[in-house]
Amino acid sequence: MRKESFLWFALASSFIVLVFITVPLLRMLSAPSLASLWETICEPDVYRSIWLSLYTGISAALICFVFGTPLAYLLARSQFRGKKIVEAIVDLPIVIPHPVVGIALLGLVGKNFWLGRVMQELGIRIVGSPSGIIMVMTFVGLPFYLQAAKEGFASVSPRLEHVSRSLGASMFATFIGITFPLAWRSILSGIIMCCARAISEFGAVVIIAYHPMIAPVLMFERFQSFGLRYSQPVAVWLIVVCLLLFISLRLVGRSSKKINIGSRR
Amino acid sequence: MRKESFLWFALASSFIVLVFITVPLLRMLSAPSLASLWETICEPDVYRSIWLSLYTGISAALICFVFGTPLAYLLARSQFRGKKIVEAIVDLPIVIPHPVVGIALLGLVGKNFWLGRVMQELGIRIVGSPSGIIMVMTFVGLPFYLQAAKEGFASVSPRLEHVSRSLGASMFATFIGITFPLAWRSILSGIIMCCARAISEFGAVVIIAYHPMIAPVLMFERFQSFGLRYSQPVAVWLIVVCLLLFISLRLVGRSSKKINIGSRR
Amino acid sequence: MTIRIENLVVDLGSFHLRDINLTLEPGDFFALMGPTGAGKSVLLEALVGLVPITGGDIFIDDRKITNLPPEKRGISIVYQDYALFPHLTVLDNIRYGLRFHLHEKGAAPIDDLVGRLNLNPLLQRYPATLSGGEQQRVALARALAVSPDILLLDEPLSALDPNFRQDLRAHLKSLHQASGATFLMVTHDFSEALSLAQRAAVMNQGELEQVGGIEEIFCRPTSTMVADFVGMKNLFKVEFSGSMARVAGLEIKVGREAEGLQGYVAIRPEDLILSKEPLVSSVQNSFAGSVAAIRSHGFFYEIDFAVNSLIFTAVITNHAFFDLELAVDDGFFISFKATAVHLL
Amino acid sequence: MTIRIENLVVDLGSFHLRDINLTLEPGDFFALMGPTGAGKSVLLEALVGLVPITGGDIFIDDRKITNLPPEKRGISIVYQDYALFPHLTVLDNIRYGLRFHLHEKGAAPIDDLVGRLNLNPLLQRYPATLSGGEQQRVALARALAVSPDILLLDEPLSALDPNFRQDLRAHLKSLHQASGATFLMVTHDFSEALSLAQRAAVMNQGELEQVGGIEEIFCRPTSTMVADFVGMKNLFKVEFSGSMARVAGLEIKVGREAEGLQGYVAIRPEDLILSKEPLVSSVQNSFAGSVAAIRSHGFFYEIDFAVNSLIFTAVITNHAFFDLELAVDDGFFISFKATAVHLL
Repeated sequence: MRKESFLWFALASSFIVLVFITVPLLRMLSAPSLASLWETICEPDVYRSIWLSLYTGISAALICFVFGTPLAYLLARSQFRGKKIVEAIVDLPIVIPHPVVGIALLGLVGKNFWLGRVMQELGIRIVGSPSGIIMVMTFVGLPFYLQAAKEGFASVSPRLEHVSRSLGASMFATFIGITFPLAWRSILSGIIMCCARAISEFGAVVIIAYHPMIAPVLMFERFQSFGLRYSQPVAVWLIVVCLLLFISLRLVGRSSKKINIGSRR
Repeated sequence: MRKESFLWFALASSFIVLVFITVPLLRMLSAPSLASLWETICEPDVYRSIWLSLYTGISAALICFVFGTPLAYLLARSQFRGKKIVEAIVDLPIVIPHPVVGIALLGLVGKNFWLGRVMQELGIRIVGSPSGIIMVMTFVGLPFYLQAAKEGFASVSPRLEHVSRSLGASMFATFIGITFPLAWRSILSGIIMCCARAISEFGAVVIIAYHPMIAPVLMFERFQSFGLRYSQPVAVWLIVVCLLLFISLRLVGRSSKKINIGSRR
Repeated sequence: MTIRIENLVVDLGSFHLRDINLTLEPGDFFALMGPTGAGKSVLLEALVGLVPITGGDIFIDDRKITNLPPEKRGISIVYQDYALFPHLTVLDNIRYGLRFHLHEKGAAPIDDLVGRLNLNPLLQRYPATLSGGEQQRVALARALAVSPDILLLDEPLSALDPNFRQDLRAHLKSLHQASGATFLMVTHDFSEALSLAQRAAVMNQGELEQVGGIEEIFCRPTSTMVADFVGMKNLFKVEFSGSMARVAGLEIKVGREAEGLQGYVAIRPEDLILSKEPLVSSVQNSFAGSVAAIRSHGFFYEIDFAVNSLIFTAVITNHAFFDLELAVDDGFFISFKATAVHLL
Repeated sequence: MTIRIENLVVDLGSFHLRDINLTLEPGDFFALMGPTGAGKSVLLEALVGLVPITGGDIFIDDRKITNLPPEKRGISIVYQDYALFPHLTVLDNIRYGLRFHLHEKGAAPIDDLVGRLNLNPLLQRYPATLSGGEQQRVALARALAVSPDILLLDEPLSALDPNFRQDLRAHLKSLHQASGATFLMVTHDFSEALSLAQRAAVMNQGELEQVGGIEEIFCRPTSTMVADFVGMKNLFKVEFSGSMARVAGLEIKVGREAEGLQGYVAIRPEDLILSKEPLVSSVQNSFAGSVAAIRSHGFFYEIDFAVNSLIFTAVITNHAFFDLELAVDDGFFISFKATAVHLL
């Protein structure tokens, strides 16, 4: 029957897609032996690079949270001319080729441009430093945070804010007491997505800072110098550590989540 | 007044975010002189790499379209056990560090694994070939296409499909005649996002195929060998070509869009 | 066409349709009524084939359609929200089903339908530019263009502006006569059914409570749920003795012997008369009591009136309300004819 | 507190409020009525300070609040959808406003409010676990906890199940008396206003059509729009001569001399009587005509009745409908008293 063949076709191609995504990852996770995993994590280069990845990625996500939240709120709440343009700008970092991101940021803070020279004279080092890595990561992570936070704010009814204000709360008190707690789940998802995207970045970071090495750069170097087998264990560790981080973030967010769940029963 | 200081703070940090995204890009676009731009595009290496980027990126987007559309439709329409897991799997390629993607795929099709050896004996070359690049790009682009297509399908009321079937159309005829045309705008956006993401990839591609060089790899190499100044013009050309591609895709989609606009007046 | 539903069972998680048995005769205009959540729409979707059936069978004449896909059943549906295809013109919407029916019956009478529903001026427009009433008419034309054996109507009037309702009622009646199809209409509003259907069923919690002629259901409800549904708000459990019914110390004249019944009386709120003096006669009941509550409903007031421990609900016009100068706790008399008392 | 709205003008794209002048006396229960889209909610939001005001002023007593932010106005609002804070318990919802009012008036009478609205058993629950009626009561308590000068109610009854309405009406009346605040209620339903408010205004297309006592508006509408809104469906342009009104060849007895009026008569549909024989008397009008249309509305039928070129709309009970055996095009008589004719 035609109906069935259509369904079978849909199921078959869905299966192909899922296999295509999962099998390489599973193969990679299972390739290194436990011994080589243990050996790898004991190398100072490896655990330092993973720590650097985590620390810069989290910093980038927090910067996005601090500076991006007001913009996300404005985009969710207000209508203004040029809003479409602002939204397009905010999405740009997703579509810009990664080395181009690095090249663009280096063009600004490198020594070929006055800003870079001014910073150099002030003793602020961006190129080849954790702050440079954080800057790049913030750039590529921003759209993911903004998108999630915007959706979170949009899902809070403006009437709740209106009522809060009519009860005597200022705009700021309303944001802190009503809007933010209700959007918190989406904001936390946004922080996690942003952090994940930041830690996954390679092409842009490698331009601004080959050293100190974040984990993806270390993997790349090991792959170039020693081959596939030596890069796989690092990849496994990075993925495991990221998973632990994201799960614990979700659990921390759970205490505040409970209230929301209660409210939606 | 408190109200105003809150607003000013929000506007100020929004402004900072927008400046942070736009200024590096504008600076990069304006840095190379017209002469150096012209010189650059005349180099065979450059135009070949841009052409390769375009051709592999578009191929990846089309593969996502063909194989991803049924999965997106199933995710939008049906409820089943483990749906959350499938959705999480589908998002994985966004959060996996880019070199890890390359390493994982290489682990499957490289000569260390039976699949890679079988393919080598059959004469299918993945590593260092356009097909390998397309594979990597498909992997990183899939979530973007699936997300957009899923939303597009979800926005088509199931009642329209029910009516179509009660009027005598089979499941397949309903999909072709009703669901697909109504979701077409979102699908096109998904194809464009997927293509953009594919062309922007660097870290995963460079592991599977340093040669033939896609544009981001070429930029990276020029940056490594000759410095910032020699990589900027290539970046400008890549961005310009991508912009032209996406705008023309939108225009091609316009003819079918008209109908949708008409229906939403 | 005769439609027979036999012992139909549907399980949808926590919701069930149990043992539905229903036969629609050729050319029926049948109303399926019941409160929201009774399972009316589920039964509709089971007929179209959009909901999995756990047990039982559906026949059209003697063709068993229980396991056929929706496109093979010959059952059209018109949804409450019209569900027009937004990317097609009105004409293409109406024509949509024809290409799948080319092998049958020859050319369908599209022109006749379009003319009958006054759709000629709209044919080149898109659905989003139409008013609710126009959309509804297009949806009807689309559903009838394929000459279905049965047309299902999901609350056809409820989403319409009151001004369009009369118009659509007239169209529905004329289409029903012209097409010869069996119409099955779902509604939660008894008055809608009253104005259109000849036969009806009342559904409650996934089961059919009563099936019969529309006036029969209105005048002789067989269960307390149906009595309540058709607006007999004053429903009391009584003890019959001769031509009297006793409840809460009151003796209610019911005008005839009650036998083999469940022991309920029901009185329509509009049959109750409030007055300052008792209206006593041999065929009339009249009791003293006091106003318990007053509710305004547009043209009318609904009055809760306490007699001993019974609460009667009466409906009076705004006009009578101002005349009587009603207020809560005021003492009045409530009267109703023995013939207005329905025995269950 | 006295609220004065002076020449208020609001521009919202294509929608305008024009020259609104309205004074609410201390302790008023005022109803702002009008059809959907008349601008009632916009006026409410302008009072709260959520909509930019183009011109005019708002005063509470002699305090000008036109340019104050919402939190400084002392105006509370209860929305139709309750808008409870979902992440706070009922108690925290009610207490929410208090911390911003610590410096004023001492402790607010929360306990009294909670008791009066029977909220004690609900205090630790979250809003999503409450029924509509309970949510509405919490929203009222929250709004009144800050002792506002004015309480705005946005269609307070329309989203409620009919069973809860009576309950909430009683609560509203008692709260109004206890709090001493001025209540301003918006509604599109005249009967809602009739059951709660003392004074009212009818709004239409951004302007106030009539302001006055609620019964005055009901009985003596000053414009055709208001007459239509309060249910006087039979509105005819006539020529007065003595105590008669002439229209379409009919002479209608109106019982008194008409002077200085716009030349309209209005008759409530429930004041019209349909009968098989004419009901002639010196104070009664009776005309022969035929049934033009029949519409069923729950307990009642609305009948369009043609007399010459005039269409009268009458409302009769289902009972009378079955008694008269009405059908379209049947000839009947329509009668109404001279005193039922309102002159405009």
